[in-house]
Amino acid sequence: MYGLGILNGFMVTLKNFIRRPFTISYPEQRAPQHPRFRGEEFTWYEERCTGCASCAKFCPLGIIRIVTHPSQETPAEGDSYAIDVFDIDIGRCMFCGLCVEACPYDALFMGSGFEEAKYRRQDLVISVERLRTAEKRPSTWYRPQLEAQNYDPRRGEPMTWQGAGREPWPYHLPLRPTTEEMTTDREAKP
Amino acid sequence: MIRELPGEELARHVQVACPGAVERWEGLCLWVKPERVLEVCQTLKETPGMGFNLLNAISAVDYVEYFEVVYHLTSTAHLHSAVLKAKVYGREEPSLPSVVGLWLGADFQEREVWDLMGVKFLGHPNLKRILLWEGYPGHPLRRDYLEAPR
Amino acid sequence: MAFLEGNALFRNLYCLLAGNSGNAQHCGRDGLLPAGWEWLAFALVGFAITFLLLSAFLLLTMFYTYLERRLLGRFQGRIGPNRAGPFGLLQPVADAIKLLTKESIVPQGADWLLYNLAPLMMVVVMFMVLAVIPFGKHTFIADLNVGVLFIIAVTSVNALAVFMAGIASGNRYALFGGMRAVAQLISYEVPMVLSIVGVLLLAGSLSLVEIVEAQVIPFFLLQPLGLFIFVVSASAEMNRPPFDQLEAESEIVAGYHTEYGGMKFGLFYLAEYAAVLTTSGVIATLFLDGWEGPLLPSHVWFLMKVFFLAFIFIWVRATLPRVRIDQTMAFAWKFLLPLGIINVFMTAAELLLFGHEEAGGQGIVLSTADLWLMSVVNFAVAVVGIGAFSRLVSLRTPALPVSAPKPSAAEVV
Amino acid sequence: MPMRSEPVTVNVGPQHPSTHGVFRLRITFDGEVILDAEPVFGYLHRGSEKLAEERTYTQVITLTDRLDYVASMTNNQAYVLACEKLAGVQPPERGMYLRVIAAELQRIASHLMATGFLLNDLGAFATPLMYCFRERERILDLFEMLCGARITLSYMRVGGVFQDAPEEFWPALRIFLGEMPHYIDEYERLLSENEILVTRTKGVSVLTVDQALNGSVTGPVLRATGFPWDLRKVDPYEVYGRVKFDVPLGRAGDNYDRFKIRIDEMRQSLRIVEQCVEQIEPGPVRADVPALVRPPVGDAYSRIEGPKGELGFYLVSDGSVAPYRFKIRSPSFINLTVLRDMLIGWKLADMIVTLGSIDINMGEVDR
Repeated sequence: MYGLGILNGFMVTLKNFIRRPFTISYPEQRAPQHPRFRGEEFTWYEERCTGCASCAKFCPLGIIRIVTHPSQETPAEGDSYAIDVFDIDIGRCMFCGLCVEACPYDALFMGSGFEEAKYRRQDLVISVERLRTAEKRPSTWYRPQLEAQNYDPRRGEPMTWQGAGREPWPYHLPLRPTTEEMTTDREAKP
Repeated sequence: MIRELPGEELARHVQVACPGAVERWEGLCLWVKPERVLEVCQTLKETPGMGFNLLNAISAVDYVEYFEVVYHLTSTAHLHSAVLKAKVYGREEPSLPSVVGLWLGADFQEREVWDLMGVKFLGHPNLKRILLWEGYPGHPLRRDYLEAPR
Repeated sequence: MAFLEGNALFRNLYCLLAGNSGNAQHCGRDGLLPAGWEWLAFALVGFAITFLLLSAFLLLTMFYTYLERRLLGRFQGRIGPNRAGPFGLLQPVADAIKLLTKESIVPQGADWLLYNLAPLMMVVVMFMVLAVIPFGKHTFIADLNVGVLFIIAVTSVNALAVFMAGIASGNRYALFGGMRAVAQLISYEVPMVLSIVGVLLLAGSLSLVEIVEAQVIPFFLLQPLGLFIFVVSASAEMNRPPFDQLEAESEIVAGYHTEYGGMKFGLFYLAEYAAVLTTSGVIATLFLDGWEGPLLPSHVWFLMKVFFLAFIFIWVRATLPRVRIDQTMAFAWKFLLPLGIINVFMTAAELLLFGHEEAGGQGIVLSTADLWLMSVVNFAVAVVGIGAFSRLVSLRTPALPVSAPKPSAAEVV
Repeated sequence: MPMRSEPVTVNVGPQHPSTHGVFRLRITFDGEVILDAEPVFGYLHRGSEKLAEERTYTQVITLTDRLDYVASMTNNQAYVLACEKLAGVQPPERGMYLRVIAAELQRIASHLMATGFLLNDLGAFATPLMYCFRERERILDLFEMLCGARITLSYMRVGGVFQDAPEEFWPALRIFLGEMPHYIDEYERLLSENEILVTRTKGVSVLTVDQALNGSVTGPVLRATGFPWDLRKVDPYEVYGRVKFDVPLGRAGDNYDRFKIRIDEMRQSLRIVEQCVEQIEPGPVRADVPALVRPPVGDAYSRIEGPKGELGFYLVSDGSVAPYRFKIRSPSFINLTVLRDMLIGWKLADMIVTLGSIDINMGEVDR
């Protein structure tokens, strides 16, 4: 019978009219987010970072800029480099996560947030200070040890550097001298 | 399973119909003389037993001293594929005959190769730039693009 | 002032001002104005009533734009606008403010006069229709004795306004819209008028008030085919999907109003949505027994009917894909027109068969039993007619044989 | 008196609501009838092929995400297959199964987009589009579980996938597999019987088998002409040889067939995913490949059946960490070759539908 196809269509739309809408009102309601979600702000553990700049080398866009200096006069094995600059330009970042994949010491993690809109492009550069002070809520992307703990960055507690690592790395010690002390030391030396 | 025809077998067929067109073969590739590409393609398309009716891709590779234009062909009837290559020498006016007459699918691909690599296809009905605009300086996929005078 | 007789609203206000003077003796008390100033009372009251109705209608239209967007959202599984005000009710206000604060741009190459006139014309036409629609018992601006004719005549101007907008914009998409407007709007006038003829035959009057009063049983029962044709051609007239050729978004960007921005676009938008309400009002009046209904006040009944019809229009919009322009035209001329003629002839024949002259000589009258019989017959004919014609008429058209120019050989070869 | 008339040339696009991105068609109209059509591309040209020449083989994966950005998984798959062919790497079983599952889910998502936008082009006011997006969102949720991203996935690596699927992926996938057929039924009820759609699309812009093959057309557009050519069947890569599925075929090669075939292919993709879920075994997901892949000198052309057609990558290696030449055989681009022949003689409204039925993606056309 002619016209039945159209009537069928009307029934389908009516059915969907009665159904609950599948969209949500964003700021009030939030879609569930998987812990693996590769978010915008990066999580970085200075204690685990040796300053090897693998992340910078693996970045397809070259947006990570790292400047280091030896943390001691005569670095022994296992001594990490002190980080002066660790800039991530998330204005150009595409969140592929290759930097996280490249990090051999599990020091860099993807973040879990996504509300990092800024008015100016230069504000989008994550500086080392911000990386240091930011709350550590790492994404579990490419970090099976976090997934094994069932860590959810959106709900769980901030992750400490001891908890985030894949194995207890003997050289990873908490930085006893703070960065300010170290910089003042270095400036005082010559 | 699509069988990848070795270059030797291809060369056997091609040499019968167009003697002297084959330069050499190695592995799965067959190198032919650039000026006889159209002839060879016609042979490959129309010889019974070959029947390459689907042109998968035309690519061009810049090896600086020459350009290599690569034709990937497939026969949907005999389920085999072939790789045909032609070395085109010259940086200024590298050219080889167009195969648009055989496969319409070569139309945009040859235009793309001309646009980005600067290899001319003689006999193409509408050889204009396709991705870049007319008057764009140079051909950006060439290895010496940044050094080349524009 | 005879045509004000049934208009309660008007009469009460008029009496308040003019009172028992001159030839209007039915007020029963003195008015505020001295004798001899009835013309002022008439003018003031007329203006006041028109203003009141127009404002109410504008508010209603604003609410309707909100409703349409909201309901479309629900049909599509979305929420719809819910940000401005409670439940997003102030969304139309926000839209209006946005449109009003935008710069009024006239594109270069546009015909200034026509370009600016077209949106006004659209809106004025929509409001003129309101003059004759009875919104409730004794509530209307004017009970014209040629009301239906008036509506048909006034809405025809629509085509001109759209064409003006299309041709004056100096844009090729707008030109396409204008071209389509002329073709489509004029074509669909014909089946629309034919579908009303059946109602007129039954009611024996062109006045909308009398048509409502003549509906012993609602005319949609007696005129199913007429209702179908009217709804379809009316949705084509006000370019609602599936016949929204004039502004087909996926094809010609926005059609005739591609180049319009700011409040000029706002007027088109207003007219488009107001058209849905006025058309629903006309359909409710002609086919759904107007304001009549049990228990509830007449205005509520009328509004309920209007919004029910508007809901149907929104539903159609949410469901159907667009018909191609040539198929739209073929649908009008090959499908609706013959059906409309069948409807007219059938109604006339039934009136001849069932009708009998009343003693007073007021025309043909049918008994209620006959009406129900007629209803059954007409429904059967409608189903058979639509089914048969959809089999007979093919809307598909093949590609035109075009000898395309070959691309010229490039110079580089 | 004969009326004077002359053809009108209109630039449809690059800013047009339904040219699927920044595509431009220069069309000569006689009234509403198309006399000539010339596609103009390049508005989204980013030089991916050039960019790849200075990136390592792993970094290029992020470039492939952005080719056909509604089908990143299949792009990844085609690229890593080419890399593996070049480098002679055999990915582990579980990795291949995960790739196939991801690629088939992506095919469903891509076909949903194609169907939705085709119907949007038909003027169905976004309703089917929204329904299609509703299901696509669920696939994207699954992808978020797999790899943390929704669109630009970068899921696959040379020699497998970067990481195993999380625990909660499998139940979610099963729920999706259970519900999706009902949703597909719903689209069919909503539209495929709809008389308006049938009138609009049946017999319109017919493409014959010869035309299609001659124009190197592949994918659903070729199969809609009735030619059984599906690389998953004729040249099974990865684990497609171990799963059972049918290749849906059209009959007439018109717009309706191209619309219908995508809906049928979604069902087949669901079948493939179901079988893969049954067959998959625990194990490693990534072969032991160094982070900087250095394939031997040589070249390789690898192709897969992408959602839009034969997606091929031609890689030339000079033994370094970056490809010497990275050539994309993009189906959207090559399928457009026949567009002109399909459009001429039809009307403006058909043009939009035909373009939608070819299902192009400008990221892939312009690269």
